[in-house]
Amino acid sequence: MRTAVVVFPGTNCEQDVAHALSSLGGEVELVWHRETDLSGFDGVVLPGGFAHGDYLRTGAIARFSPVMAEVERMAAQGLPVLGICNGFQVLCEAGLLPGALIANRDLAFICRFVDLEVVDNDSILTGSAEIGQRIRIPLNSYEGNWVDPGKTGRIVLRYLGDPNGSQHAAAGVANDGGNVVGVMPHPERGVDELLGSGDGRVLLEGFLHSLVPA
Amino acid sequence: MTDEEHESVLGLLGRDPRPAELAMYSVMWSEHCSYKSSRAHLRRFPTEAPWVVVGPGENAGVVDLGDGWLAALRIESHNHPSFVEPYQGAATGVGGILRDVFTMGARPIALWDQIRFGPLEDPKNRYLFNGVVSGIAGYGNAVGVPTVGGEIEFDPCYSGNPLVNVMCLGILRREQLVLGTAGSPGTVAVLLGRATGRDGIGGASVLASASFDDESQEKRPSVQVGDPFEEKKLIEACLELYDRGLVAGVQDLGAAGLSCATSEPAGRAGVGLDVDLDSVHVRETGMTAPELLMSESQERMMAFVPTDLVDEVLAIATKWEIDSAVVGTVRVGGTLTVRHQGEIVAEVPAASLADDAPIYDRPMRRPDWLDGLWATPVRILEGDAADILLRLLDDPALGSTAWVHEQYDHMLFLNTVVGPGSDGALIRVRGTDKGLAVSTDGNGRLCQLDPRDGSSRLVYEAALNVAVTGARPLAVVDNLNFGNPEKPEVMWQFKESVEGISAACEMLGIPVVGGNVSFYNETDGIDIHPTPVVGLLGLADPMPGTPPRLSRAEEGMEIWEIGPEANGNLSGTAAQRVIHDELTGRPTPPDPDAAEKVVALAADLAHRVPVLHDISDGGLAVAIAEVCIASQIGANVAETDNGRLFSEDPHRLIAVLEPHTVELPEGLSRKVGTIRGDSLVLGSSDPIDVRRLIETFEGAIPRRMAG
Amino acid sequence: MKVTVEITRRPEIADPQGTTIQRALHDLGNNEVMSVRVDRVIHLEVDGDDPAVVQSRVEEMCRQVLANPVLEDFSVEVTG
Amino acid sequence: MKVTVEITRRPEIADPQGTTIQRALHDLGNNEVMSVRVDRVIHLEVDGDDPAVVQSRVEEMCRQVLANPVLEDFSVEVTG
Ligand SMILES: Nc1ncnc2c1ncn2[C@@H]1O[C@H](COP(=O)(O)OP(=O)(O)O)[C@@H](O)[C@H]1O
Ligand SMILES: [Mg+2]
Repeated sequence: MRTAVVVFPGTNCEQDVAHALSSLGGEVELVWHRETDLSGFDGVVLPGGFAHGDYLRTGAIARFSPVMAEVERMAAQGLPVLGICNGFQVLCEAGLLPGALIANRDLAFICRFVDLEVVDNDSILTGSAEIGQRIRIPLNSYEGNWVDPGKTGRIVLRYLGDPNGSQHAAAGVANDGGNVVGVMPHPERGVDELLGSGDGRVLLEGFLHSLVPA
Repeated sequence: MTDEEHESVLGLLGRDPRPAELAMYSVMWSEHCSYKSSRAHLRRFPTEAPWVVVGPGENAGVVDLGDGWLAALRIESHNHPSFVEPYQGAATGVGGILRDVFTMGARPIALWDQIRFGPLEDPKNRYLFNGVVSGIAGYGNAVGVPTVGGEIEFDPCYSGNPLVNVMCLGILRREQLVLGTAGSPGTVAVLLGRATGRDGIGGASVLASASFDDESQEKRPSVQVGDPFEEKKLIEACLELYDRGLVAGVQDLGAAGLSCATSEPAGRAGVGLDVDLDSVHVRETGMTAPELLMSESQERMMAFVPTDLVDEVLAIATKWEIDSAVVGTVRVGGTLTVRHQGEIVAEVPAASLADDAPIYDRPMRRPDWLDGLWATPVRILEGDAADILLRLLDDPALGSTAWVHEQYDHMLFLNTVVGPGSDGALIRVRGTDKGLAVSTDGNGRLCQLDPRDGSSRLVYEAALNVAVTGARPLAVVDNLNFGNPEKPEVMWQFKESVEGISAACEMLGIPVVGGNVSFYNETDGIDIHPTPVVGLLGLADPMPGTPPRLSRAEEGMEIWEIGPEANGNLSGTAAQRVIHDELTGRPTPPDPDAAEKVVALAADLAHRVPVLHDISDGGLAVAIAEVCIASQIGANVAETDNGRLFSEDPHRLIAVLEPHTVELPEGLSRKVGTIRGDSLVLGSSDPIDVRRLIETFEGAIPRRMAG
Repeated sequence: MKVTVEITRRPEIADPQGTTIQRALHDLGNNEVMSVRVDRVIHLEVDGDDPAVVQSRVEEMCRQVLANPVLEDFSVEVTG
Repeated sequence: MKVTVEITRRPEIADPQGTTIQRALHDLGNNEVMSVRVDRVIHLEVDGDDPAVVQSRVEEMCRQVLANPVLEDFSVEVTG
């Protein structure tokens, strides 16, 4: 079972995501944003970074990349689609997830470990975790403040505390089907105790378990 | 340009220079680009060692890490641009240092920033500090290179002249090494990246080569705007060019722009170059030849490509969505010929722009005031040790740097084993057992009191900082931030500092592989303290499986001080500054033998001891407090003498360990306390609750930035 | 033709930038400032000679990419 | 009173954001777009009754905090 990790110009977490997923036994391939065929893949990850420099609005230009038609197809077919950080922003811009991400309340970039709580484990990201489970992984964003005026988002991960002003302290949000998930903190930065935490593993394992042959 | 410099251009060319030629010589012969005041002194640096692959003279130094791996490193200042526009000045400083490193074929893997400002009580300094930190964050985070460490200092001498230095480390496989050479006749020059505009005409070169006064405000239109997105694409494109072996050489476009990126590679290769300015992709119309040659538009690189590979290079540029243009052809001979709108606008010996720049042997004089400072007694530190400690922890230069480093992505690439907030940073090299440790150290006040010994101490301190992560020192880069070199006192400080750095490097057996000089750091006639900054790279091979961390102290562990015993000298220390607001006396000189022993011992202990922490700003008391804060636990310390608690005498560190687990050398170590409870007790002073330590420490910068 | 697009943040969406600027203005003693909102203006130069056509083309671009309907409204003005 | 401040990037200062947006618009087939510049508009609500006084107060605020004089120009309009 294969996972595509999409690389937009300006993406920078693609190698980290690929490394983390492979270290958990996943089969991963990097895919350039001009790719128009993801038919050989069972799931897709949009990793963090600054696609198109985050110019105009974060994620706004990336959502028109050729590869996004395939991401939309996979989302519609119920295949796992995970957006991390900038990938979350792209999924919101593309309308695959509700809401949008705006600047952090304090108008500063935040890079540090944050504590999260799993509040819904019926999603491709949280499927291997217990409800109420505490997870400590790094946050790394300037526009991590999720707003959802329509109040339609399904929150799967919540911050303990309020680092950035996000509505309902949401850190991870799913679509109704639970197969499209956006998460602001970085699970791939939490797979190695030497770097401070292994808590991200249960999330990425959940993603890998949710892959079913296409 | 001075009249004499103008004369020597005349002599070189045997005729009156054309306007474009004059433009090229004036930027290339600026202080910033030509090192005309410093070059004679920089020859003093030891630059050789068996592991040096590329020493000073190229865009970055390169050293051998073994097993086919190389590291490239370089440090650079962006002081004056950051004063004019803090966000963009700092951002373009980051962009520039990255280009210096990926020009060598290396992938940049980490950045460090060394920043210095006037006191935060002044809103102007808060504005500069905030702008610089946002600029480094804005560029570094978006370009996708983690900023894993640095330093912060505050002193009134930087109020009119903040210092912004940035250092970059890259790694590469040996076969990927690329040099800044134009190759051989037939090679063509391909300009990659952003379109050229009028921004930054003579920006870095001119701005960095003169002092600040009211007129500097008029230099504002030359501000450059960085585009980290473009640089990210440029990095990936260049690394793919190297991977596929498509280039003969590469040169980044930094200060002096096209003038530098054409003349230097041609000069180094001993060839000539025909350049056609009409091919340069521009973002503004009507640019003149001098403007095109002097523009410092950011995010540009010049690749020298064998003719038959040009199409492949252009295709890679298209793939990464960057612009490119063939702008020149390498010729036999040594002439740089520049054409614009069908006419020859410059025809000069390529090498002369770099090699024939004037060298000044500027007069030097030991400042008269120095003996007076040395003779002024250092006031005794009276009062309760707990109170003194809390005042030190509340100082923005000693308190937590989280306000700064949490704005930087310091974790990207999953290699940051020890990140900001400790001593040296430790970066693992994946696929090997190696770890790369870097520490950057400067101390303007110490060097004001003693530029030679102070500078030596910076090298020893940096070496100890990397040693506590398990690394042995490998190489040094330096950034020499000084005042106006036309003043004999400043030149003397400069020479002394170079001597001090050189002596310490020789003692440790490590080379200087690159650096940068920033002169004219004065405002309205007042020079900054001499502020050399040392960036030291160490190699841990193998890297400790569980490296020491400040957070690993536990109840019942013993605290040992290692190194020569402090004699209580407080000259130049943080305590003297914070408590007495004075700068007097003569700091303790370094002890090279002790330094070497302690560095080797620390690198060894790092494999066996849970906490190792070097004793520097704030002395023993602050070092122990930092362990208590990170481990959220208390300690009892027997020392009652304020002098010995707060002295910053060199070559000392603390080790925290379970009793009887590790043998420490007698004479060079002594037990000073025990980890215990939830408060810190210094001698007979009142216990300080750990929560109070943490609040004070963490609030030092945020409290001031809140205004 | 020159076209000015103003992208305004919907009133129900938080505006951290506006809030921060207002605080800064108050800190500096400008207490008469009662509210601050920061929006974006995009100036376009568009090839075309019929203002009505240009207007509708740019409105289309706004719907497509320049504005995010979750957060923002837009107005388009062809100015010459 | 309502005040509109437009902060515009000085013409000689590079605008990477505008360049990137223009490229994106072209990629989406909007080839008639010849240039893009992104600026900021700040809408203020200011207590006061003399438009001339409000105008000069806000100009002062622009010089103080709202605009970055190194990179930007500003214009202030009291709209009612
Ligand atoms: N203080 C110094 N110590 C050692 N080498 C130096 C120092 N200052 C400059 N150099 C070396 O001189 C060379 C040219 O530097 P510079 O002109 O700043 O390069 P660039 O054109 O990349 O800005 C570099 O290789 C640099 O390492
Ligand atoms: Mg260079």
